[in-house]
Amino acid sequence: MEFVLALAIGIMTGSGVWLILRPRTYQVIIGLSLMSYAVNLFIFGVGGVKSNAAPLLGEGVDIAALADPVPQSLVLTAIVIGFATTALFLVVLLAARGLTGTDHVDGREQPK
Amino acid sequence: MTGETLLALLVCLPFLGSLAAAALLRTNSRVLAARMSGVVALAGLVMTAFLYPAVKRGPVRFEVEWLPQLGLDFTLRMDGLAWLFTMLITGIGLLVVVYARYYMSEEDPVPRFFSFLLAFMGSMLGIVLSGNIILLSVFWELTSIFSFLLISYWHHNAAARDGARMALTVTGIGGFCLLAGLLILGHIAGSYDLDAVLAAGDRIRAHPLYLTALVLILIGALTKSAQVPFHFWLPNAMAAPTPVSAYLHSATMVKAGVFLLVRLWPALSGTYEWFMLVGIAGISTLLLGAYFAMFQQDLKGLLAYSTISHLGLITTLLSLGSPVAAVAAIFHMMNHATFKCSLFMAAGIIDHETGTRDMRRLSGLLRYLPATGILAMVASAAMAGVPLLNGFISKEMFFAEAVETHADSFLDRILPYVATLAGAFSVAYSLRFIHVVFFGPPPVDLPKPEPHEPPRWMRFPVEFLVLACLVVGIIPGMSIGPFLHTAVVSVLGDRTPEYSLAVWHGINTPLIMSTIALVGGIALYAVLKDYLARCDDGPPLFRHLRGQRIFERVLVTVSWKWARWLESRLGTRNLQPQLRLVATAGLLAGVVPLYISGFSPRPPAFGEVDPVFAAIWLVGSVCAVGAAYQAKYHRLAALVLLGGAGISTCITFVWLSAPDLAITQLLVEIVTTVLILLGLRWLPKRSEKVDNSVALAARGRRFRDFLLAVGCGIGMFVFAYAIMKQPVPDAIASYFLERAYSEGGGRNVVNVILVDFRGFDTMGEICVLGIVALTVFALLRRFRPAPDSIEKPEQQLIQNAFDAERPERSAGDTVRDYLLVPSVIMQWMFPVVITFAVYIFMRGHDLPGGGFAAGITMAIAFLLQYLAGGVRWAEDRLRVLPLRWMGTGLLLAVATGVGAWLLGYPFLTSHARYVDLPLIGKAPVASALLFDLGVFSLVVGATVLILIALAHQSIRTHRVRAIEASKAEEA
Amino acid sequence: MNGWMQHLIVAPILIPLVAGAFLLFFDERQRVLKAMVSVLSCLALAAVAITLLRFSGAEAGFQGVYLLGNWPAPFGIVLVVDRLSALMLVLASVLSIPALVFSLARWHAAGPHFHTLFQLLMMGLNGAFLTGDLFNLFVFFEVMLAASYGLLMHGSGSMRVKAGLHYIAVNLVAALCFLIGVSTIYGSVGTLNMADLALRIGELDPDRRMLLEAGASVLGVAFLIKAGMWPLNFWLPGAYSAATAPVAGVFAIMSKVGVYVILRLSLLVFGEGESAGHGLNVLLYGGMATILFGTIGVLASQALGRLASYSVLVSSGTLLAVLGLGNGEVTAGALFYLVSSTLTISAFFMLIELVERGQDAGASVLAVTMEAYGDADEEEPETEVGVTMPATIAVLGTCFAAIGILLSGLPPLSGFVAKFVMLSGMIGAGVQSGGTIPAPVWWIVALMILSGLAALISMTRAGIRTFWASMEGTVPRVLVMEMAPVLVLLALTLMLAVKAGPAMAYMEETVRALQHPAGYIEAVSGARRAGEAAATTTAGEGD
Amino acid sequence: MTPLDHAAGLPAWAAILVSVFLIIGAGLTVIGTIGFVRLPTFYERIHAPTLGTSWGTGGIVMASMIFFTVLATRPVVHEILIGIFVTVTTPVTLMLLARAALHRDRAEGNPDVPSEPPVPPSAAVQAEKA
Amino acid sequence: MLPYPLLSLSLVVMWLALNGFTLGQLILGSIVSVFASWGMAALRPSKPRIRKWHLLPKLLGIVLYDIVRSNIAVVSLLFGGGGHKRRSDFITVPLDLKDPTGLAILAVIVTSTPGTAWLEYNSLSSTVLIHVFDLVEEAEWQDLIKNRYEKLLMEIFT
Amino acid sequence: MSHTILFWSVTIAQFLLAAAMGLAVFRMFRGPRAQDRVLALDTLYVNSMLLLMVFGIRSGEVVYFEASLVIGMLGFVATVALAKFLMRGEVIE
Repeated sequence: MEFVLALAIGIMTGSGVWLILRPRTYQVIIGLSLMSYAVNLFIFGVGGVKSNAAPLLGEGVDIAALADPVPQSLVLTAIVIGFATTALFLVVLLAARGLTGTDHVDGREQPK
Repeated sequence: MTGETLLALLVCLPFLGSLAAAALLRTNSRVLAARMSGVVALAGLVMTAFLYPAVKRGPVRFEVEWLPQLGLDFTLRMDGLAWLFTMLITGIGLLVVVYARYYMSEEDPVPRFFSFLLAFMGSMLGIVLSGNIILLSVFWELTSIFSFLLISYWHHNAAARDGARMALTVTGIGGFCLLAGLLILGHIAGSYDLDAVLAAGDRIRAHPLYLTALVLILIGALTKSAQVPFHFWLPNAMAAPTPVSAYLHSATMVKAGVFLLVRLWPALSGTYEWFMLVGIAGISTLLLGAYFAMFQQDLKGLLAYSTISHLGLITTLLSLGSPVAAVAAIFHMMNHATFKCSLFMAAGIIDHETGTRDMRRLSGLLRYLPATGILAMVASAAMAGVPLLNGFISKEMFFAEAVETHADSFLDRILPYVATLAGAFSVAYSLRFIHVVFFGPPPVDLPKPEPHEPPRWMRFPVEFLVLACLVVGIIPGMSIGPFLHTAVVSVLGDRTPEYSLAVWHGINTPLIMSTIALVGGIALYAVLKDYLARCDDGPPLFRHLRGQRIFERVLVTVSWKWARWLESRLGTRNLQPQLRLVATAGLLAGVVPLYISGFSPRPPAFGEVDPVFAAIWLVGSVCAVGAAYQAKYHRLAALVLLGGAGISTCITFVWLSAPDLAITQLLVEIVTTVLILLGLRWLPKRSEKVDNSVALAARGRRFRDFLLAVGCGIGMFVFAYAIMKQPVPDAIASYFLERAYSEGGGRNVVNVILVDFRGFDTMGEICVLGIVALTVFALLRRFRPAPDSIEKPEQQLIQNAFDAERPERSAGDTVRDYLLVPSVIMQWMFPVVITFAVYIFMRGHDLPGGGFAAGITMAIAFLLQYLAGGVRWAEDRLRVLPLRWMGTGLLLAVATGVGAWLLGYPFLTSHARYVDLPLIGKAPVASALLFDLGVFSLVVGATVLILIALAHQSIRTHRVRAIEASKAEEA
Repeated sequence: MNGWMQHLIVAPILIPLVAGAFLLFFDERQRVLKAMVSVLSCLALAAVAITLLRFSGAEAGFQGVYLLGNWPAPFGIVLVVDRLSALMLVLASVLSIPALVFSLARWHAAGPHFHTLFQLLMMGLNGAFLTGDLFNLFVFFEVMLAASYGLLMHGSGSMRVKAGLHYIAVNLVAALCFLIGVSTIYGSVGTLNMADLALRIGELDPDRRMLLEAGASVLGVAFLIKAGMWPLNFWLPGAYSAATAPVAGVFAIMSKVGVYVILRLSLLVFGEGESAGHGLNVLLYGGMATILFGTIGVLASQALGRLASYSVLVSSGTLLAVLGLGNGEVTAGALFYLVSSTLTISAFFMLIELVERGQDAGASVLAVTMEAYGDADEEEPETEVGVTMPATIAVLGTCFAAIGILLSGLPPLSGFVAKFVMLSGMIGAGVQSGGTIPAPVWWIVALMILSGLAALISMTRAGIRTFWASMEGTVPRVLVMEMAPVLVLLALTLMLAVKAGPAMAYMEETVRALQHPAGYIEAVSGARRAGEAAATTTAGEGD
Repeated sequence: MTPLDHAAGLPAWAAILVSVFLIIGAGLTVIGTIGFVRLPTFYERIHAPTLGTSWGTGGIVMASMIFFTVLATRPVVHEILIGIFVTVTTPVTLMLLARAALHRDRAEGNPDVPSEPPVPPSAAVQAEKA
Repeated sequence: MLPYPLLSLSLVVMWLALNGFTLGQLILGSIVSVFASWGMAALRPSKPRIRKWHLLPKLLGIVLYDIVRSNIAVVSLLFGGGGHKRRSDFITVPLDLKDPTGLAILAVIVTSTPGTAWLEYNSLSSTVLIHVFDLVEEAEWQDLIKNRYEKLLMEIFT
Repeated sequence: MSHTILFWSVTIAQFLLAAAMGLAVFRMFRGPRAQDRVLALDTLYVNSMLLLMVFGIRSGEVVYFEASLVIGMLGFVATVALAKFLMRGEVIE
C-alpha cells in the first residue's frame, strides 16, 4: 500500500513539476493541480495508511485501530486552500492573457 | 549655567538655528536668515570662549544615555584640542556668515543655504566635541551629508551636482570604513568612550586587529581630508558657493580627517604601520597637491589643490609620530585655516566682482580692488611661508621635523627634499595667484566689466583673518601660544614636548630649507610663467589622468554597467527559471539533510500491495502523465486526464479510510473542472503545428526540466515512502479520538477537529476562500479579453449562422433545442441537490460531510442552473447575493467563536448539548454546528461568486463589444 | 489578570476579520464609510498591539498563551504572545495605519474590496505572528498571501497582473513546500504545536530526526521564498514594484514574516539539542548572496520602485545572514534593523508614488493604471479628496533624503543605529574571542558596508535625477493625506533612533527569551484551560 | 486484503445473491467498457457505457442493498438513490455529448453524419461560416 | 406553501432514505423539502401535469424490461453474436410529444436503454435524431419509440 | 462459506471494475477526439462509483456510501460542462 501510494505521489509530483516548468500558463495551472493532489496525498499518507478504519466513532469502536484523523483534517484544509488558489491562479492567468495578449507565463513570447 | 549644559547647547544651537532657518524657507528673507545664523555662530563663539577656563583645567564632559547597553552614549567632551577647533569652527563660521550675507545673490533661496550651513556647523562641532567615538562617526557622516547639500546648493548646475555626489560618495565610503574601524577600536579598547580609547593605546597597538582598524580609520580620515589617492573630490567640490568652499573646504570639514588623526594620535600612532601608511599618503599628497596647484587655471582650483597639499603636510607631520611634529600639525591646522579661508574669500570676491575665476582671463585687478588685493597678498604670503606670517612658523616646524630621523626608512631620507620641493611649489603657486590676478595689464573682456571693491562688511572677514595671520605670525607666543599649549597638552598629555613658537630660531637647517624653497619657488614661477598663461587646466603629465574622471568612469562602470549586467545574470524576470530554482531548492532541501545523515530507505515489500489499489493507481498515474503530456496542445484532454487523476485520488481517500476527504475532493474537483473550462474559453487556440522545429537549446531545456521533474518525482517518492513506513508517533491523534465524542460532541473526528479542536484553522481557511473570491471578482471587473478571444466561440458562430440562414428558424434555436431536454433534468436536480446539501451539512458532525462539502454542493446546485439556462435565464430566477453570503458566513463563524467569551471561555470554545425536543426526542445542538453554518454560508457565497463572476465575462464582453460597435458606427 | 484582557490576544486576528466581513455588506460607493471602518479597525489593532507589547514586557500575571477552543496546548491551536510576536504585531499595525491613510487619497477607489482585502491581510499577518501551531501558521500564511495576491493586483493593469502571475505561481509552489514540510514534521514527531515540537525533538530516534530535519528544510524553503533569499527571490522586485504604493507599503512587512518564522523556529526548535544549528549555514551564505544580489539590484535599478524592492532584498539578506551567525547580541541588533528597515521601506514605497507623480516615468505608470480604467461602463470618476501639500518639493526632497540616509545606514536616523548595533555585535564577538574575526563575519561586514554604499550611490543618483535634473517646474499634486503617512513613518524612524536605548533593551530581552525556549515551552504547555482549577496544570499531558 | 469478517454471519443465500449481482454488475460494466474501447466510431461507442450505467449500476446497487439489508436486518434502500440519479443524469451527459459530437462532425463536413434536419445544409454554408 | 407536492414528497422520501426513518427526520425532511421546492419554484419550470398516475408503474415496468433486454442484446453484439453483420446508423423519429417533461422522460428512457442514444431534438420539425447501435429495420425502431414509449407518455401527460 | 463466496465475488468485481477503469483511461488517453475523452471521463466516474460501492460492501461500512452518491448525483456536472464546452465553446452563456 505504502509503496503504491508513494509511487503515485512521486509520479504525480514529477508530472506536476514538469508542467509547472512549461511556458504556457495553462500547463502551469494543470501542473499546480497535479502537485496539489500529490501533496494532499502526501499529507494524508503521513498519518499512516489504514484501510477501513475511518475515524468515525461508533459503538464499541477500537480507538487505537482508527486512522489518524489529524492529517485528514489537514488535507481537508489543504484541499480547500488548493481549490481557492487554483481558482485565483486561473483568473489571474486569464487576466494576464487578456492584458498581454499571450498565454506565455512571462506575458511575452520568448524570442526563439 | 554649568559647563556641561553649555557644551550641549553649543552643539544643539546650530541645529536649532538650522531648523529655524528652514522655517524661513518661504519668506526667502536673506537678511533675516543671515542675521540669525550670525547670532548663532556668535553665540557659539562666546560660549566657547566662556568655556575656556574650565577646559584649561581638564576636559569638560556632557553625557546623556543613548544606547548604553552597547556603549553608545551621547557624550560631549571638550578638551584643549576640541576647544581650539570649536573656536575655529564658530569663529570662521561667523566670518563666513557675514561674508555670505553679501555674497549670495537675491535669486538664491538663501534661507536654505543658511539652514544647511548651520547644520553643517553643528555637525562639525559634533565631530570635535564627541566624547564617544561612535558619536564622532555619527557627526562625521552628518558633515558628509550637509557638505553634499551645500556643494549642490546650485543644483541646476550639473558640475555642482556631480561634485556633490562625488564628495558624498568618497566621504561616504570613508565614513563607512571609519565606522567599522572605530567599532574594532572600541572593542579592543573595551569601550567607545574616547577617554577609554585614548587610554588604551598600548593595548590597541598590540592587538592583532590593530592593522585592520588602522587601515579602516585611515581610509575614513584620508578621504575626508582629501589625501592622495582620495583627493580628487575636493577640486570638484569647488562648484559650491565660495563661502562653502571657504568654510568647508579650507577651514573645517577637510580638517576633520586630520583632526581625527590628531584625536586618535595617542591611541594609534607610533607604530611602523602608522608611519608608513600615513606617511606615504601625507608625503605624496603634499607633493602632488602642490604640483597640481601650480597648474590650475581656476582660482578656486588652485586653492583647492593647495589645500590638499597643506593637508598632506599636516598628515605627514602626524605620521612622524614625534610629539613636536604633532604640535606642529595642530598649529599648522590653525594657520592653514586662517590664511586659506581668507584666500577663498578673496577669490570669492574676485569671482563675485569679475564674474570669472579663470586665471587666464584675470589680470591687473589691483587697480580695481586694491584693498582686496593687499589682503590676498598677505594671505598668499602666509601660504607661501613668508616670515612674519603664521604660515612661516608652522612650516619651519615642519622643516625642522623633516630633517629629524624618525623610523629610519626610505621615507625619512627623502622627506627633507620633498618638503623643500613642496615648499618651493607652494611659493610658486602663491606667487602665481597674486601675480596673475593683481598685476599685469588691465583685464579685457570680463563677464562683469567694471569690478570694484565689495561692500565693507564683505571684506571684513578677510581683513580679520589676515590680521590673525599677521598677529600669529609676529607674536605667536602671545596670541595663539597658550591656547595651542592647552590643545597640545590635551592630546599629548605627559608626552608634551618642549617647543617654542618663536619667529626666529637662528640660522638652522629649516631656515636654509625655507630660503631654498622661497628662492626656488620664485625661480620656478619665473620659468613657468609664460607656459602657465596659456596652458590648459591641469598639470602636465597628469592632465589626462584626472582622478575625478577615473572615479566617475569606475563608478559608472561598476555601479551601473556591471551591476546591470550582473543583475541580469544573477537574476531573472522570467517565471520558468524561478520555478526551476524553487523546485531544485525544494528537492535539495529534502534530499541533502537525508543524504548527510546517511538515510537509507527500507526496501519495499511488494507482498502487502493490494492489486486493485495498484490498478487504481496505474490508472491515476497514466492520467497524471497523460495530463503532463497533453497539456500543451490538447487542453481539454489534459483537463479530462486531470479529472482522472483526481478520481484516483478520491478513491484512495475512500480506500484508506477518509470518506470526508473523498467527498470533498470530488466536489472540489467537479467545481474545478467547470472553473477551468470557464477559463479555457478565454485562452488562445493552439494548434500542434506551431512548435515542431525544436531548437537544440529548447531540447536541452526540456531535457533538463525532464530530469528535474523526474528527480522531484523520485525524491518525493522516496520521501513519502520513508515517512509512511515510519509509524506515526501518537502524540495528539488519540487525544482527539478519545475526546471527539465526549467533549466535542461529534462522532466524525475529522469534522470535530475541523470545527472544534482546530476550528481556528477552518476559520482561516474560509477567509482564504473569501479573499480569493473577492480578488477574482475584482480582477474580473477589469477583465479585458485578448482580441482573438473577444469573438464568440467558433461553435456559436456556426450555429447562429445556421439559425440565421434558415427562414423557419429563429436566433438561438439550436442552443434551445440542444438544452431543451437536459435543462429539464437539470432543473429537477436543483431541489434534489439542495436537499442533499442540507443532508451533508446536517450529518457532518457525526458522519462524513460538513459545512464545506455542503457549501460546495449548494454552489453546484446553483451552477447547474447556470449551466442549464445560461446567465440571463438563471439570474432572472435566482438572486444569489454572494457577498452577503460571504459576509454572513464570516460574521457567523466569528460570532460563534466570540459567543464563548460571554461564558468566560476562550474564542471558539464549543458547547455541545442534547436538547429534548417534542416529537423528535433528543437532538444534539452544538455551537460547532453554528460555526459550520458559517463555513457553509461562506463557501456557497465564495464559490458562486468565483464561478459566476467568470461566467459573466461572456455576456459582459459581448455587451462591451456592442457598445464599442455602436460607438464606431456613430463615428 | 482580568479574563477579558486575556481575550486581547486573539483580538488582532478578530478585529480585522470582523471589519473585513462587515465591509462586505456595503456597496462600493459607500467609500467614506468603508474607509472609516477600516481606519478604525487599524487604530484598534494598534491599540491592542501596543497593549500586548506592554503586557508581554511586564512578565507578571499575564498569561501570554491563548488556548483556542479551550483545548490544552499540544492538541488545540494556541496563540502565543511573547515579546517577539508582540513586537511584530506592533510593527504591522503601526505600518498599516499610514498605508491605509495613504490609500484613502485615491488608491482605495482603484478597484473593489480594497478595504476588506487590506483588513484580511492584516489578519493574516497578525495570525502568522501570533500562532504557536505550525499548520495554523500555514493557514495564516495563506490568508496573508491570498490577501496579498488581491492587493498586489488591486488596480489591475498589465504590469500588476503579470507580476501577480509570477508572484502567485512561486508562492503556490512555496505553499506546497510548506505543506510537505509541515506534514513531514507531523509524521516524524507527531505534533503540530511548536512548543511541543521543541519538547519532543530531544527524544527522537535517529531515523525520525533525519526526516524531521529534511521536513524542516523543506519548510525552510517556503519561508526563504517568502523572505526573499537569493536565488528564490526573483519574483519579489517585480511584485513589489508593481503593487500600488500603499500596498507595497504594507508588503514591506510581508517579507519579514518569513524572517520572523525562521527566527522563531530556528531558535525554538533548533536552538538546542542534537539538531541545533540545523541549516544555519544556508541562512548565512544565502543571506550573504541575497545582500549581494540586492546590492547589485539597487545599483542597477533605474526605476525607483525596483530600487525599493531591491532594498527589501538587501534588508532580508542582512537579516538572514545575521541570523545565520547565531549570535544573540547580533540577533537583537537584527531585530532592531528589522523594525527600522521595514518602516523605511514602507515609507519609501509610498514616497515613490508621490515623487513619480510629477515625472514622465510616473505618467507612464499612471497610464498603465488608466488602461485598467478602460471599461467605461464600470468606472466611477476618480475623485480626489483632501488638501494639497504646501512646499511639496521641499518636503518630498527631505523625505527622499531621509530615506536615502536610512537605507544607506547614515546617521542620524535609525538606519545608522541598526547598522551600528549589528556591526558592533559582530565585531565585538570577534574581538573578544581572542582577536580573530571569522571570515564570514568579515564578509557580512563588508557586504553591509557595500550595500549601504550602493544605496547611497543609487539614492543620490536617483534623487538628483528626480529632484534636480528633471523635476524643474513640474510640481506634483500631493495631498497632505498622502504626505503625512510618509512623514509619520520617518518620524518613527527618528524616534527609534533617539530611543535606541530602550528599544534595544527590548530587543535584547526578546532575544534572550528566544534563546531560552524553555520559558516559551513552559508557558505553552502549562497554559491553563478556562474553567479549570489552577492546580491542575498541563491537562492531557499524560496520555 | 481485509477479510470480510463482518460478512461471516451472512446467510448463504444472501451471499450468493449478492455475489451474483456483483458479478453481473461488474461484468456488464467491464463489457461495456471493452466495447467502449473497441468500437470504431464515436456514435457506436456512446452505447457501450450505458451498459454500466443501466444494469451495471443496477446490479451493484442491488448487491449493496441486499447485503446491507441482510447485514443490518432492516431495509437499507438508500443505494436506490444512486441508481435513480445515475439513470437520470447519464442521459443528460450522453445527449449533450452526442449532440456536441454531431456539431463538430458537421462543422468538419464529416459525410457519415446526418445533416441537420429538415433541410440539408449546403456545403456553401459550411464554407461561408468557416 | 407547496408548489410542487409531488416533488416535495419525493424529497421527503429521499431524505428519509438517506437518514433512515424517525419522526424527527420526517419533520426535518419535510421542512427541508419545503424549502427545496421553493427553490424549485423560483426556477419557474414548465409545470408537468400528470393525468394518469396508474400508467406510471406500467411505464416503469416496460422500461426496466427493455433495459434488461437491450443489455443482453448489446452484450451479445459486443461479443460478435447476433448472427448478422451489425449496422449502426442514425434514424429520425417524428414525435408528437411536446411537453418538455415528457420529452425528458422519453430521452432518459431512450438513452438509458443500451443500443439507442438520443442525439438531437428539433423543436421546429418535432423530430428526434436517434442513433441505433444495431439497426435492422428503421421503421421498427420508429414504431418502438412512437408506440411503446411516446404513446404511453402522451397518455400520462397532456 | 458465505464469507468465501463474498470474498471472491467482491474481489472479482473489484478487479473487473478496476479493469474497466483502466480501459476507460485508455480511451481517455487515446482519444482520438475530445468527445471520446469526455465520454471516457464519464465512464471513469461511473466505474469508480461502482468500485466505491463494492468497496463499501467489502468493508461493510455505509460511511463510504456518500462518496458514491456524490459521484452519482453530481459527477455528471463536470461532464455536462465539458460537453457544453465542446458544443458551444462556452460553458455558461
